[in-house]
Formats: sequence, C-alpha cells, structure tokens
Amino acid sequence: MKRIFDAQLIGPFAAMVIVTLIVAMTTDRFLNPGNLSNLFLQVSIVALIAIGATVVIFAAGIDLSSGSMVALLTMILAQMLKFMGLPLIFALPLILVVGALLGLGLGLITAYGRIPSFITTLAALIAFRGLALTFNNGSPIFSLDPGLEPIFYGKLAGIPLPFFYLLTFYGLAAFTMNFTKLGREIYAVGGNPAAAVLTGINVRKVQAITFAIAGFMTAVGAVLMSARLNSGSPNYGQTLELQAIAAAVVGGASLAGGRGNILATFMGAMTIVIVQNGLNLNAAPSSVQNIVLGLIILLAVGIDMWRAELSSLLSSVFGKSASVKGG
Amino acid sequence: MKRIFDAQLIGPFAAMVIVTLIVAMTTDRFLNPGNLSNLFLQVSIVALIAIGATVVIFAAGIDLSSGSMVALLTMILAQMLKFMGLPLIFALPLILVVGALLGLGLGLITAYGRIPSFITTLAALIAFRGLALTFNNGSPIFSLDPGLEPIFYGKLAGIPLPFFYLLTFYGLAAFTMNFTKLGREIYAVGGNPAAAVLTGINVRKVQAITFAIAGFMTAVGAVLMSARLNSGSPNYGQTLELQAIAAAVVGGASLAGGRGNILATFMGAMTIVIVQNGLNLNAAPSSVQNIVLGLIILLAVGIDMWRAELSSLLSSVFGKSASVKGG
Amino acid sequence: EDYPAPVPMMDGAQAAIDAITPKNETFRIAYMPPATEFNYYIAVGEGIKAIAAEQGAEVFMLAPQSGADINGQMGMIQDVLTQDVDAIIFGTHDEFAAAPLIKKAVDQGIAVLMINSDIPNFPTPIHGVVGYSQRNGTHKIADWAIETYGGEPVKVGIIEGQPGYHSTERVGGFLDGIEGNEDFEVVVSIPGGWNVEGGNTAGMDILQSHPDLDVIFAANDYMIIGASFAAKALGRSDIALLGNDGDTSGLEEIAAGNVTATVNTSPYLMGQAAMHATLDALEGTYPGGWIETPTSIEDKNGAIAVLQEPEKLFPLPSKEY
Amino acid sequence: MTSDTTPLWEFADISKAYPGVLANDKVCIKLMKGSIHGLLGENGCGKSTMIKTLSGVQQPDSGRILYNGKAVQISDPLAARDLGIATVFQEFSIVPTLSVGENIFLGNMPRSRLGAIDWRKVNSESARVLKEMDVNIHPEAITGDLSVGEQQLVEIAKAVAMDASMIILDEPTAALGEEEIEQLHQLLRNMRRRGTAILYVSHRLDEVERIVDEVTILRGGRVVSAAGETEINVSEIVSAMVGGDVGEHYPKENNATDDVVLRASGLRTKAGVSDATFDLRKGEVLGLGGVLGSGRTEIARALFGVDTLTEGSVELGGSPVKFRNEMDAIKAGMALVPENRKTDGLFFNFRASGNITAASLAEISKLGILDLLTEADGTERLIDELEISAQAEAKTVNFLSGGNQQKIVIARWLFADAQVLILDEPTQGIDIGAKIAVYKLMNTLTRAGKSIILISSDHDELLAMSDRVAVVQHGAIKKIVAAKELSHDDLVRASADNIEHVSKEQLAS
Ligand SMILES: Nc1ncnc2c1ncn2[C@@H]1O[C@H](COP(=O)(O)OP(=O)(O)OP(=O)(O)O)[C@@H](O)[C@H]1O
Ligand SMILES: Nc1ncnc2c1ncn2[C@@H]1O[C@H](COP(=O)(O)OP(=O)(O)OP(=O)(O)O)[C@@H](O)[C@H]1O
Ligand SMILES: [Mg+2]
Ligand SMILES: [Mg+2]
Repeated sequence: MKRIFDAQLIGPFAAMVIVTLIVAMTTDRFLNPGNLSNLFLQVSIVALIAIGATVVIFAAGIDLSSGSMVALLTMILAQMLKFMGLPLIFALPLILVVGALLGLGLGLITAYGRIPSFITTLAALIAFRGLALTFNNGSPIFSLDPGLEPIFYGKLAGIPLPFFYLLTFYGLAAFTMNFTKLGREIYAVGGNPAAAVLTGINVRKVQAITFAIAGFMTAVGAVLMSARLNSGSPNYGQTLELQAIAAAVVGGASLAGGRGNILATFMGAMTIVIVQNGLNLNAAPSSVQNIVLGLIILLAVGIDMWRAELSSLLSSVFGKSASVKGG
Repeated sequence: MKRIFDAQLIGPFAAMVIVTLIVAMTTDRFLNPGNLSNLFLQVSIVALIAIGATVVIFAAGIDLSSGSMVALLTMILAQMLKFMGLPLIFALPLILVVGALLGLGLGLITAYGRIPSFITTLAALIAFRGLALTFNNGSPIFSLDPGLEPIFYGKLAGIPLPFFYLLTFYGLAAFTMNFTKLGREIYAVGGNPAAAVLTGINVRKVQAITFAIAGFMTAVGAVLMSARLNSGSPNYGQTLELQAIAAAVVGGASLAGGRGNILATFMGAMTIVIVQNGLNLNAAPSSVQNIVLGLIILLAVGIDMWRAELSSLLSSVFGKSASVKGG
Repeated sequence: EDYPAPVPMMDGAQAAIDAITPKNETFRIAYMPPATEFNYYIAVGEGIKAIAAEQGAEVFMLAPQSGADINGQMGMIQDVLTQDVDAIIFGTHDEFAAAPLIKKAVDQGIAVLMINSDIPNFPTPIHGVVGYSQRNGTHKIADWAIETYGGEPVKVGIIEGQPGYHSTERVGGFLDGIEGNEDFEVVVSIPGGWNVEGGNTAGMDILQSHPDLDVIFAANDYMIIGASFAAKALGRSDIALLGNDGDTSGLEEIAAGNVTATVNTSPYLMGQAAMHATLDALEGTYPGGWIETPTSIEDKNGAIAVLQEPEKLFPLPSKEY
Repeated sequence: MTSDTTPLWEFADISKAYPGVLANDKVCIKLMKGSIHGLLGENGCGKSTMIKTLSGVQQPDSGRILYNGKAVQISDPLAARDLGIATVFQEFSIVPTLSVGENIFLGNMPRSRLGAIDWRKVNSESARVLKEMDVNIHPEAITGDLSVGEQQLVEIAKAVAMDASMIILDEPTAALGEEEIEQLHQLLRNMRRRGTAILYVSHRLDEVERIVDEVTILRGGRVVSAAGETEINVSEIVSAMVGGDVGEHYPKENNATDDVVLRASGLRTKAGVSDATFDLRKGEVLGLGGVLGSGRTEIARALFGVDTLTEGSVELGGSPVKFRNEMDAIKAGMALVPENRKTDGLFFNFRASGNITAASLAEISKLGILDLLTEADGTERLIDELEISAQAEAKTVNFLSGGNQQKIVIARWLFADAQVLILDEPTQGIDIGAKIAVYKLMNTLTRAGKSIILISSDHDELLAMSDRVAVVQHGAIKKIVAAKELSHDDLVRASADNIEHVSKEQLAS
C-alpha cells in the first residue's frame, strides 16, 4: 500500500485541503452534509473520465477526444434506448464496449500509424461531434428510460451512488498502475519508449490499450451524463476533455509521461470541483469561475515545477540550514 | 528565394491542388470569381492567427489560447471604441500591442516559469474567456465604429483587403523565418533546446518572443473578427485555436518543433477552407463538415508520417529500384 | 395588475402553491438562466432585479457561460439546492435534464418558476411559467412577411439555433405561418449556433449556395445580425432579414436598417412579470399557471418607437432615438 | 549433442538493409561458451545493426541463426530473453522515471501468485545483483537522478540480472571511467569462467585488447577479418578496421606558450565543484583527469557559466570575468563541446551550415538579417578543411556518422573563433580514424594560439594529447603535473588516492 499512497500524493492532498479550508471560510453553507455529498455527484463525471485521461498521459500521450466522445456516446445510448428499444441492461454494457472500441481505434491509429496523439485525438474531437450530429438530425433525444436517472441520482445506505463508482474505478486504476505488469509497462512507455521497445515491451500495444482504457472511462462518464440529464445531445461534454486533463495536471501528472499517481488525479478533480462549488455558493459569475480555474491550473503546475526552489525558500525563511540535500 | 520555396511546400501544395480539383468537379459555383474572392475572406482570420500558432510550434511550443484571446481582444476593442470613445486610429494599434503583451505574458510564464506551454495556454484558454466576460456584463457589444467594417469587407483594385493582409504578414513571416537571426534561433530552440543553450542562444527569450508573435497575430485576427461582425463578444473565436493548429499541422509543421515552412501553413489553412467551402456549396450538413475536417487532419499528418513508406510503395509499384537513396 | 392573468397549466403539471415554505425573512431568490452568453437573459435578469430592489428581496444570478453546457447548469442547480433559497427562477435548454433537480426543489418547498418558455406541461410539476408563446411570435412574423412580400415568389432561407425546444418552436412557428402560401418556399435551412459568428458563417454559406434567396429568417437576433454582415459583404441589400427576441442590439440594428424586422418579446418586461409572480407565489397569492407576455413585430419604425422608451429596455440603447 | 566445438550461437550470412544502406552484408559470427568475442569496426560499419538483429529488436533480411547447432528465430526481445540472450544497448535503454530496481527487472517483474507485482522481491533481488557487481546504488533510487556512469551500470545490471547464457554489450564503457571499466572487466571474466558467451563492442581499443579472446572486424557492413584472423593488439586491429595504416595514433604537437589565458582560483559551485584552481596558457592543452563522477564536467560547467560560482574567481586574458550564463561565456570567447553530442550538441533539424553557425548568428547578421552568403562560404571552407563528409550540407546532420557529427560540433567553435575550448569527452563513441582527425583538429587549434581544456576518461588519450594534466577529486583540483611526467598507472593512482580521506574531510566541512 506504501506504493499507492506515496509522496506524490502529498502536494495534491495539501492543495485540496487548503482549498477546502478557504472555501469553508468564505461560506458556512459549504460544510453541511447535503453539500458534501453533493460534491461527489459534481466531481463524478469529470473524475471518472480523468482516470482515462491520466492513464494516457502516463504513457506520454494526450486525449483531446473525450468531450466529443461523450456527446457521441450519449447519442448512441439514447438511440439504443429510445428508438431501438434496447433494455437498459443490454444497452449499458454495449455502450461501454463501444466507448472502449472507439478509444482503441484512436489508440491503434496513434500507435501503429505513428501519428502524435495530439493530432489523432484533435481530429477525433472534431469528427466525433460531427458523428454525434448525424443521429436524430442533430437534435437532442430526451427522456430516455426511467431506469437511467437512478444510476446517477440513486443512493445506497444514504451515500450517493457516484461515490461507489469513484471508489471502484479509482481502486481498480490504482491497483493496475502499481501492481500489474500493464501498469508498469504504461509508466515505462511514458518514461522512455525507445528503452521500452528494447526491453521487449510491446510499446504500440500498450499505447493502444491506454486509449482503449480512456475510451472505456469516457463511456462510463457518458452513461453518468445520460443518467444525470436523462437525455443524449450532440452538445454535451464540451471542454470536458480539458477539465479531465486539468484534473490530471492539477494532480501532478507530468505531460512528458512516465510519472504521476492516479489517486492524485482524483484529488486534482476534487480541488477543482470544491473551488467551483465554493464559487457557486458565493454566486460568483461565470467570468470569475473561468479566471479562477485558469489560475488554479497554472498555480498547481507552477508549484510542482518550482518545488525545489520553494522548499529551499521555505527552509531559508524558517532558518534551517541552506545546505539540505538537494533532490 | 530557394530557401523560402523549398521541398517542404510540395506536399501541402499538392494537397491544396487536389482538394481544389475535387471541389471544382462537384460544383460549378466554386470557380466563379465571387466565390474565389470570398475564399480569401473566409480563410483570412484563421490563416493570420495560424502564423502565430505555427511560429510557436516551430519553437516546440503549442498555443491553445488564441480562440479565447480573440474573444477578450474583441471585447477590449469594443470597449475602447464604444464606451471610451477612442478613435479607430488609436484603438487599432493599441489592441495589437495588448495582444502582443498578453502573448508575451504567456511566453514569459512558459519560458521563465518552466511550465509546459500546453498548460500555460490551457489555463489562458479558460481564463481569457472569463476575462472577456467581465466586460459589459458578458454581453456582446454591437455597432462599434463605421470605420471598422471596411477593414474586413473593403476592396483595393477589386481585390478584398484581407488578401493584402495575408500577403503582408505571410511575406514578413517567411522572411523572418528564413532570413533573420530570430527565425534561425526559433528553429534552433525547437530543434534542440539544450544545444541552443550551449551555443549561447537565449532560449527563454526566444520562446517568449514566439508567444508574443502569436499574441500579436491573434490581435490581428481579433481586429478582423471585430470588423467582420462589427462587434465584440465573449463568445467569439471558439475552437479557433484548434483550427489554427490544424492549419499548421495540415501544412506539415511538426509538433516536435524545429521543422516546417511557414508558407505551408497558409496552404494548410487554404486546404481546410476550400473543403469547407466545397461542402457548403454542396449544402453538406455541419455533421459532415466536422467529420471531413477530422479526416483531413488525420490524412495530412498520416501522409507526412508515412512519406517514406508511401514513396517506396509507389516506386515498387512503378517498378523502380527499391534501393533508391532514402530521403 | 403587474402581469397578465395566468392560464392554467396542463393536468398534473401544476405544483401546489400552498406547499411553498419560505425560510427567510428577506426572500432569497436564485435566478438561473441557461447561459450568460445571451444578452437576452441578462435583460430578463435586470427586470427581475429591478422588482427585487423595489420590493426588498435578495436576488443572485448563477449560470454557465455557454447555453450548451447543460451539465454545468445542472451542477449549479445542485449547488443551489443545498442552500437556503426561497425561490428559483430558471430557464433551460433541456427541461428533461432539469426535471429531477426541479422536482427536488419543489419537494423542498422552494417556489419554482420557469422563464422564457410556454411549456404548459414541464416534465415535473412546477409553480409557474412566464414567457411568450414561442410559436405564436414567429408565426406572427411569418404573417407579417406574407403581408409585406407576398404576391410574388419568395425564396426563404432559415438559420436555426442549436437543436432543441427553442429552435424547434420558433422555426416551427415560422413554418406554420407560411404553410399553405404558394409564394413562399423554404429552399435551405441550416444551424447557426445561436450566436453572431455562427449566423455570419451560416448567412455567408446559404447566400453562396442559394444566391436567389429573398428572405432569411433566423431563430434569434444574434444570428440574423451575423447574417446581415454576410448580406452586406455580398452586396445583397435587397434581402429581407427577420429575427426573433427584440433585445436592444437587435432593435438598434433594425433602426439602423441593417436588419428588417424582429419579434419583440420585451425581455426586461418579462423579467419584471416573472419577479412579481414569484413574490406572489411566496406570499401564497399566485394562483399558478402560465403567464403569457406580449409580443409584437417591429420593423424600422416600430424599433425606433421601442428605442424611444429606454426605461423598458436593457441594456440601454447606445444613443438617443 | 552439444560438444565444446559447437558454438553456443552461430549467426550465418546475416544481411540487413536500411533505406539507402546495406548495413550488414552476409555477416557470420560464431560465439563460443566461455569466450569474450570482440566485434569491432569504424562508425557506421554495422555493429549495432548486427546486435539489434541478435537481440530480436529487428529481423534480418536474410541469413540463419543457430542455437546449439539448431536453427531458431529470434522474433522479438522477449524471445531473445527466453533464449538466454541479454543485451546492453548502445543507446541508453533505462527508463529515467522509474526506480533502479524496476529498471533492472523491467519487462520481467517478479510477481506473486495472484499476479500482482512483488515489490519486496524486486528490491531485494536488485540489491543482490548490484552487490554482486560491487556497485553501491540503492534499488529504490529514481534512475534519472543518477549520474551517467551510474545509469550505465544500472543498464549493465539489467543484463546481469537475467543470468543469461549469452551477454551482448554495445559500447558499455563509453560513459565509464578506468575504475569502473576494470570493475566491469572483472565481472565479465567471472561470467566467462561460468561459461557465458560474451559479445563485446567498443571503440576504446586499449581496453578491448585487455579483455577479448577473439575479434570479428566489420567494414562497410562486411566481415573483413573473422575470429582468429587478426592478432589481438591495437595496431593489428586498427589496420584491419580501416584497411590500411592510420599513422600515428596520438599526433601530438606542442604549441604551449607561457602566456596565461585563463586563470581560475578557488572555484566552488553547488553542483559539486569544491576547489578548482588552475591556469591555462596560450596554445596549451590542459587535461582534466579523474575517476567517474569526480566532477570534471562540473568544473567545465562552472567555467562556462552554466552553474553559478558560489566562491572563487575567473580571469580571462588578464581581466576578471563573471559569467552569469552561457551567453556571457561565449561572448568572451569561451566554447564548450559537451559530453553528449546527440542531446546537447547537435541540431538534427539543421544541415551542417545551421549547426556550424549556430553560435555566431549575431556575427553573421546585420540588423537581425542573416548574411547567408557568409554562412555558406564559411561552412564550405570548414567542411573542406576538416574533411567533413560531403553529404553534410546535402542533408540534415542526423544522417552523418558520429565522427563527422563531432567534427561539426567542433567546427562551430572554429567558425565562432573561440579562444578557449572545453572539450568534454570529445572522442567518446567515435572510431579510431575520427579520433585521429579530432586530435589533428586540436593541433590546428593550439597552433593558432587557442587553448583547450580536455576532459577524457581515456587515460592514454588524456596523457598523450595534454601538455599538462590536472588531477580532479571530488570537484577539487589536487595537483597539476606535466603530462610527460605522468604514466598511465600514476594517473590511476593519483586520481584514486586518498578518496576516503577526502570524503571524510568533505563531510566535516
Ligand atoms: N534505423 C536506421 N535507419 C536507416 N539507417 C540506419 C538505421 N540505423 C543505422 N543505420 C545505418 O546503418 C549503418 C550501420 O549503422 P550501425 O548503427 O549498425 O553502425 P555501428 O557500427 O554501430 O556504428 P557506431 O560505431 O557509430 O555505433 C550506418 O550507415 C547507419 O547510418
Ligand atoms: N542529474 C544528477 N542528479 C544528481 N547528481 C548528479 C547528477 N548528475 C551527476 N550527479 C553527480 O554529480 C557528480 C558528478 O557526476 P558526473 O558524472 O557528471 O561527473 P564527471 O566528472 O563529469 O564524470 P566524468 O569524470 O565521467 O566526466 C557525481 O557525484 C554525480 O553523482
Ligand atoms: Mg553502434
Ligand atoms: Mg563527465
């Protein structure tokens, strides 16, 4: 367990705590139980998609497609539920498979076509929304299935269901990254792909798999989105990919690949959501929300980059010896 | 001149010609003079912003902020013209300076803060739109100045003015990249920043300058956007940054930096606009437009990546010796 | 009276007024439009605020920037539900998405009114709806167009909004209006994304592909303003440009002769009516139902007349008329 | 069936072509158990190509591979591992972001019965291997934080951990000092005793001479001398490699004068320079000798303004200078040819001209506009004078051999007319012919009155090419001796001397 809860979590955790304290000071509505359980609902979709975004980043890729893919998948799901009359129990696994396959497709093009993932997924960002528009003449499809809403709004033992999704998927992801062959191969591919090839790691396969994982997690997010909004729409999920990447980055994942802790991404997502919640509770206009989110991303990465400088600054301020062992 | 018109232009030029031929075959409305001059209007804003995007890419950076910056700058310009009563002749240079300074700011944070430009400009993508919303309650500002529209819609000797802007700025950019110290330094920084440091190139300064150039060109684009719509709005320019990057990439610029020809970016932008125009003339729905644009990006980069394989395939098909000197 | 007499809603769509339980001495009211990107909702909000100031209630606005960001709006409603608000005045581009949260609000004893709508049967019972009939408004402008341009063949291009209720209703009203008239023919219909930039691109495209258009109708004023620049660029001063909304900038464009006419729906007045009804609902004196706010068709002269009464407008006109 | 005369591995008529080159042309090699086989040849003769084929990284175009006399296929690196082949590649194949232990077992992590990675075993097994190699590195250290030499040792540990029946080493000593090389040789001798077959590639022929049992020599992708055909001594090997006589291996000219050009006193930096005092004379080559990690590169960085001085001063041409960064140093006439030409030296997106003028852009431009004619002329002249490949200006420099690449990096400072050049391992990884070319270049420079600081882990080279040698220990210059008065053994002893004593002293300070 030491591996999972490692030093890389300290920074993002501290950030989350600080942000929580600040928000709690600005409004006494923050720390009521209703609002706290509400936070899990708020964070769930972004945080689940961010798992995939982070895994791709660990392997030194980037996934810009998830927002559009959410739109496409909600439309496909809506189509299946409303016009093809598929029961929920079949439609849900099917949409997860579709998501994983779309992701795999992007991964195969990236890995075997040797096209930078920024390009592949940029193309997909544009094309998937186009595909989403081909369903139902581009109009949203409303009121899909009575069984859908409880998937998002339901509770178990008084705890919102999304909490359990988060627990499950983050648990799985943390185990995979730290205790399985695949997880270590993903880090190796991100850290030095040339070395990974020479060590006998099937680099292209690993890259493709990360995108399949991202597609799958995006599908999970799309299901929750459909459930939350009981509809499918080609407009859903705009800039969701950026929010997911932001969560990963605020959690300290390096865009260069090979480094990072998946649980930190959850903390990154929580940090962002707590700030948004705090701003909502204070009825901040969307202008302020955007500016603050931009600053958080910058600060989080900045603090990560300047860690060495900051800590030597801190230690000199607090009178410790300046000659601490550098890292 | 050999330097400016080099072999790197052949591919993008061929792509543009092929696309033109295909579109011309599908509709006879394409090749009428009205439509052709219209193409310059259509391409101008993206193509001008793409100059900055490309220069940043040459130095191995990426600029995601230009779309939001357009929104912010149109709002500032509108504010100056409508509420502060500044004459156009002062407001225009001022807005170009503001754009360059905003870009420079991002460049300084990126270069001296050692934050990856993807992050800096992602934060700016979010924050700039927030800033744009702080003006005029977030509402668009209309009917700015009677002198504004002619800047976009005016003609000189029967040729739309944007044609001349394109000529001027692409001429300047091509000259800078090929015949000046700065241009060479930009390529050097993108090619190998570590080596650039050791040869005495001020790498951070050069990086910061590329972002200042991008900010300036974005301001030029924002002026044209304001002139085109005689208004400022916090919603303008959405996904414009992606279109600009797409133009660079379709023109063959490598996201890894150090390689590419600025004029190819213009061809990339033209290719995209011609396809969109062709689809519009054939009244294709926006779904198809998105899908086609996605595919073009993928194909353009794919063909560039697989050049070696494709040429050896072609030569083997046409029976040439397989052991041609590789390039 | 402060507002026209409400029309009862459909069976089962009316939430009980007497179940509203205000918690605060000074009423705390959330105004939650679908987006801040439209001046229109800002104008509605100003109407609401004006009455709130007059009557001593506290109002705050919370909305995502983009109208497409339904998920963001739901997040905001969720956050508001954990607070002690007494009433929510909301508008949405997706009533089915909003339904579960709106139901929760009603169950909590919050007064819930919807603005800029004419839905008599929101998916879950609410206390009131304030707005004009989307279909009637654009039907009227179609009638006006037939009266003004009929008698010879008229080719029509339509710029739709993002697909959804508002776009369907407004375009539908226009199509209803011209139906059966043999002079009017719709030759092209494409989306313009509700904004000026999208309207400009769409206008450019349809005028390129159909140079013979006589009339362009857009589902809101922003898009027709965008299209007007395209018409100007292509030298098409002869074309009739019709919009919908009547926000200040739209009216000014009509007064300036750039746009031909619009459906004036007086958002500022709509906001005032909505606030009066909300306060009444909190006092228990509102009977429930849909309040239809008036609409009118304004061409150049009409627009100038409206602009001469700036106290009924938000934002204020940029000059005196 | 296997007798002592059947090779463990036999590679017969292996051919491999890349677009435009036939890198291996019907190469045959036999590898015997318990024997160290040298594979030698000039840059680009196809050694690494052969090794990549043997390790399953790529497939040969034709040829047969026999394992214990039976034909096999090495379809990928995993197959190679299963067949008992371990390889140390020329390009670093460690993952810098992972721990040392993880790198050692990458692709083959010990796992528990449930399939989860057994981290305790990863660390204990790595510790065991490192101990066996007599290397003091912690298994949980992040590999990217180690020095280049330590990373190279981790690389070797990867191969050792596999307990392979054949081990292939492609230039394992390029980043190692004498001491580590000796340590590595000892390890290889132990393996040979246990019956391991070893294939060994190096451009440092002196150490090859010491360790190999037999050699195969390639030229232009072909075997020009099979095992047993060439005697194992440097001059025989060289003449087989280049197909003729190369003349004097160390053509040293003495151009040193008495004028002091650069004087460093008491330099100290945070990066590890603790006390460097020396002076450099006009036309002199001052060698810096020391063990791996002794801080020679760091002294160079301190002089060049890369690391800031915390103490001490530098005088250049008699007046004190203070370099805030590389740019200041270059303006003052200093030059640094870095240790790693690929990552720190060359612009692979440029042709020769772009590379050669990179440090002189201000000089060849007016008002920011480049004088391309001056650039072309200067480049042409240098390509000519330094006998750089004619291809250099036709294509980007990634297509050139290591020797030509190194000449281009040095040509950059000739073009810039630098007065003091710091050459950090200037002959690392280049073949004997190219080495001699670099030595001649050093003569040209000193003859023109320029001064050189030479950092080299090749002691023979350092002693032969320097006028004086400064011995570096723990970032401090301990003494400076005339190169003539120093023998190879003296240098080894001098640089290793008192290490324990010094480190205690350092701890106390
Ligand atoms: N991936 C590749 N694609 C094309 N050509 C290659 C490739 N790798 C090597 N070559 C070429 O094949 C030839 C043999 O290269 P190789 O790397 O095997 O030489 P080497 O003997 O290992 O040289 P060195 O001593 O410099 O390491 C050279 O001409 C080289 O340029
Ligand atoms: N990236 C790094 N992080 C931490 N310490 C480092 C790093 N690189 C080098 N060192 C340390 O700095 C010292 C000098 O290492 P380096 O190998 O650069 O020395 P050197 O004198 O250049 O070696 P050589 O004698 O082979 O040239 C060593 O103690 C090494 O452990
Ligand atoms: Mg080699
Ligand atoms: Mg060194």
